[in-house]
Amino acid sequence: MILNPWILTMLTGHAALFFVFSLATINAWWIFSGWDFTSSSEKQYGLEKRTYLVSSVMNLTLIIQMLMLFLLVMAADELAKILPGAMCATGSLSSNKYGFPLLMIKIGSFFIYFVWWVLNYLDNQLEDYPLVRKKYLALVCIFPVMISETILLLLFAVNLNPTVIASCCGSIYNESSAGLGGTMAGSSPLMTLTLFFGVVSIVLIWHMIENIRGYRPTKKKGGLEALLWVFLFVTALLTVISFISTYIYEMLSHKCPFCLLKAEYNYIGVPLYFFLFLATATGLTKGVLQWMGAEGPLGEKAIWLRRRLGQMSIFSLLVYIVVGYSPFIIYYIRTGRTI
Amino acid sequence: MEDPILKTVNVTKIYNQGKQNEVVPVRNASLTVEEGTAVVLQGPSGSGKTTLLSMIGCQIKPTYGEIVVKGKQVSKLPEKFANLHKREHIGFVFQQFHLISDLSVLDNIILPLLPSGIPPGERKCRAEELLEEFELMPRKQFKVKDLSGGEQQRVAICRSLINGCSLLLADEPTAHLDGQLTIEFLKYMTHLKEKGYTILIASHDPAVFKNGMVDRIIEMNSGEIVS
Amino acid sequence: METPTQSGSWLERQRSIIDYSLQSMFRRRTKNSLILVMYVLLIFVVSSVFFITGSLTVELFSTVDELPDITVQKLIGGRQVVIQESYFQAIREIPGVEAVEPRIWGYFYLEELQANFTIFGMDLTMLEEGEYQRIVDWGPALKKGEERPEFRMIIGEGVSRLLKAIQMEDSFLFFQPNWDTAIPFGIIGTFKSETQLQSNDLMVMQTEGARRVLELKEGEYTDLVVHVPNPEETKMIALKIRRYYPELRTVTRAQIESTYTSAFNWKAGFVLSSMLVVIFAFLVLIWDKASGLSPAEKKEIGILKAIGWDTEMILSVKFWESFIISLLASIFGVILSYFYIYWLHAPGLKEIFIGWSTIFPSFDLVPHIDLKFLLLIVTVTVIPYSTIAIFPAWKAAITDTDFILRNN
Amino acid sequence: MMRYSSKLGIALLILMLLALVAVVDYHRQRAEYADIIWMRQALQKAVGLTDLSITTAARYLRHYSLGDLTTPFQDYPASLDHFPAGFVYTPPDVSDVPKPIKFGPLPTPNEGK
Repeated sequence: MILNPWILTMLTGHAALFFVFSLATINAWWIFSGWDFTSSSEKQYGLEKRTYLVSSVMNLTLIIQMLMLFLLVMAADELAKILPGAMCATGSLSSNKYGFPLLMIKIGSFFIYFVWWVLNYLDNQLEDYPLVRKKYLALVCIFPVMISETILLLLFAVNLNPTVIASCCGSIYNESSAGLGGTMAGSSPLMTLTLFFGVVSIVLIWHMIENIRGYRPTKKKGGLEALLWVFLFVTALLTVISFISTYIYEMLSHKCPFCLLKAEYNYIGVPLYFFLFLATATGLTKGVLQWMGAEGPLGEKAIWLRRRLGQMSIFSLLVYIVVGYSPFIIYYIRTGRTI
Repeated sequence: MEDPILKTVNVTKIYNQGKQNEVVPVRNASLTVEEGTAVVLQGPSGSGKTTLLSMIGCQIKPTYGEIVVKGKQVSKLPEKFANLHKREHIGFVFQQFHLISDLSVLDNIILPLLPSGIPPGERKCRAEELLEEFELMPRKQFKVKDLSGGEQQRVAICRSLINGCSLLLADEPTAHLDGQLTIEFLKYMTHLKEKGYTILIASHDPAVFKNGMVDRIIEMNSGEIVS
Repeated sequence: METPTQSGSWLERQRSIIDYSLQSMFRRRTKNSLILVMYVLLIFVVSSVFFITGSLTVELFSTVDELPDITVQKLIGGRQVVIQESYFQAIREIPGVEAVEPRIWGYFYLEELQANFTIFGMDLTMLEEGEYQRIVDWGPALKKGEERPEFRMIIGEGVSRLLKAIQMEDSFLFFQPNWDTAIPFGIIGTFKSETQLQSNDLMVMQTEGARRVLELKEGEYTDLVVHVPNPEETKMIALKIRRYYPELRTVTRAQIESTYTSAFNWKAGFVLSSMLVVIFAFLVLIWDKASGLSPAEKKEIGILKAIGWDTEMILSVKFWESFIISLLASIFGVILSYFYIYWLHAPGLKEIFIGWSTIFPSFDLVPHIDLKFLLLIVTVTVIPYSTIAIFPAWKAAITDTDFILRNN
Repeated sequence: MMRYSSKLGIALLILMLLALVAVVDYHRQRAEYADIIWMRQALQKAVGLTDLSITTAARYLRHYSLGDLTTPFQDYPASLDHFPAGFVYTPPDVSDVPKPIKFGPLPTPNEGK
């Protein structure tokens, strides 16, 4: 099973990821424990140089992680051909108990890396590196996530067993089946849509209020905003499963968040998920920035950055909505009814 | 009174601090340079002129002390921001010129502008102005390695001036020049001083510090400023 | 948020850096072209492996819908033996089974040519009439077949080529060691070259003739084919057959499909893992080339830093260098491998993937490229490259200006 | 003089053109393929034998989806079948074969779908 090219590729890519991330973590620890801004000793100068290594390594990590996330879904889709019973990525991911946790941890770590990356960018723009110790400590704290991701990937690869019958998306994302997938699919489109658009309108209103003069950002509001975006991400996924996918496949019973990435559906899932991820990542980061005290010590740059992130998240969110709901609108115009 | 363009306070540089081979090339150097003046740092070789000049030019960081250039404390800035400041305000002519020998004269001169993202048209414009000023126009497309020593130095001066700086630092500029070229070099320096540049030259060549354009001579000996 | 010195736009800044990177790469063209060539080769080989696997899998799957739903064979003592007529009556009675067909087939090894032919017995009139006519080039020897209809056959192109060499184009003399005399079989046609991939080694003959050659008695067959109209039931019926008759084995279409996939995946994996050595060697080369900065390069970076370039700038130069090399190598390598596989038909590599044989079909690979392959290629080549290139790039970027100030 | 980035742009453009040629060729070949596929499917339907005849070196490889683990010894140990071809094919996957003797109730027909 290990000799499958997709598995090999995933392992290769992940080995690279693990290598660069470990490099970053070790250096981060050195910087964290030895940083003394007032000193002009050669040691401090050396540490300053190391910050560049960590920065460039983390840029690479973010890019690789994005690729790997995509690759995991693609690989799972391809592996479905070998696993009996599996029809698409869902089948392979659920063929052992490590698949979905792996996917979730990958999505989560993508967002974490993104937030870190933006914070790092901001910090590097400021002359006194105000976040330096915090961000490197954070990096060291992220490392266990990386380790668990590695372990999960290995377990997933080793336990892929072509003799165990997997399920296809038809059975997992089926209203009548038990489990999370079933619950997600079973939740009525009306409810998820209300939930999703409710969150979207809160986000939009929030965005407008922020632009009003006299708005006072606080730590608490920032945290709340970050949470709101996480919630939006989850509800957006719910609507993809329970509503959007039915109009892309044009089949009431076909509810799967992965099949829409396939060539058969013109890769429509690629822009859909890209903008959803971008919107969530930027929105989330904006909240975190504020929570970190953006208005206070981080100064002008942070305010500018927050505004840019805000614009980007709203824009991506709107694109996501357009991409996601146009199949429904086209279907409605063509047939004059809903599915 | 207007702030001086350059001020150093008790600048000390220690290499290999705390080790057997500890070296202190510069100790407690304090000096100020007013805008528009030409100052010579004079002293025998090994007296710490170059090191002090490099610290002022943000090439290396002092171990202790403060350096203020154009109202900005550069000695404590992280490398990136020190470089930003350097790029903007300081021109530096190295003793060995340090040109990239297989690039053309023009390409060498525009190098400092590349990180700023100035459009190529404007880059070329500025470079040609300087080439004109230093009589290098006919050599524009020559590779640097095909130029004579005097021409190379003029290219190095052009390169240091292209960022629109106001403080020009030159390290032993006449060390590789014969008498005729030294006079020519000083002619250019006088010209630059008239244009309002502040010039700081490290040199032990009498032809330089006895020249009439020099306003002040600072003498250094074994790492300390004598007068 | 424009800092005063960064007066130019972000785009122009990047473009200037790209200009500089290209210029500096061009100045070191020997070293960089070596890396580029190696890189192109690497991507070329990796993508060739993926392309050929993809195409062969598609070839195998192209006819998979026409495969029998269940094939039933009889095993005794671990060997496949002939299956008796009595079984298919019983199997037909299993609910859900639409039809059961007995098949007669086997191999014939021709020692002179060291070639294995596949012999298949069927009612040839089925091919001689109706739409199936299109798949056969009917030969002039039709009349020979008419003389002795039970000894007529249609052969594949590969067989035909081999037989031409031994002057048996119109008829072939079958002989088994225990026979007294050889039996001539009239060749009434050849399967068209389009079907070569399946028919190359086939000798399809009238049932009676096949029985004679394979020495099967009346009422004995090689195996049975079961047609099940409802795909949901296939598995269940296969299970039932095995329960009723433990001596029978069943092969369902799904099993054949998964065998196909794993056969070629296994090979791609095998080739890929042997290529890990190549990839590793390439990485060592990159490491060597990139980390051993020549004094001239080191001086150049020192100069750049001395005139106001910061570490990030040098890192961007290095980033662009590796990005440009990766981009050029990826595009060029992939295109190159496309033309190698689908225009030149993969000389050399095809043999590794499909094995070898005396009767080799000269089929053309049909392109089948999913965008996923491109992702795979990028992951397996560009990611290790950029990972390994990052450390030397950083090493270069932190070169101190001290270096040029003191060492002159 | 042209900027280096413009030269790179031109080089990329040429590569893109080459890629375009490849893409056009891809679609041309795929279109031609349709007819070939029809013929193959017809043959498959008529003859009903499985597998591609790409490896006829050994009989246990010619129909490897219908071979089994013991096939190489089918006739006698010193079989004339050629060995090296055996290297390139793994034995078929038989793990999914339903086990004939199984205790307990029969699974429902929809199991595993």
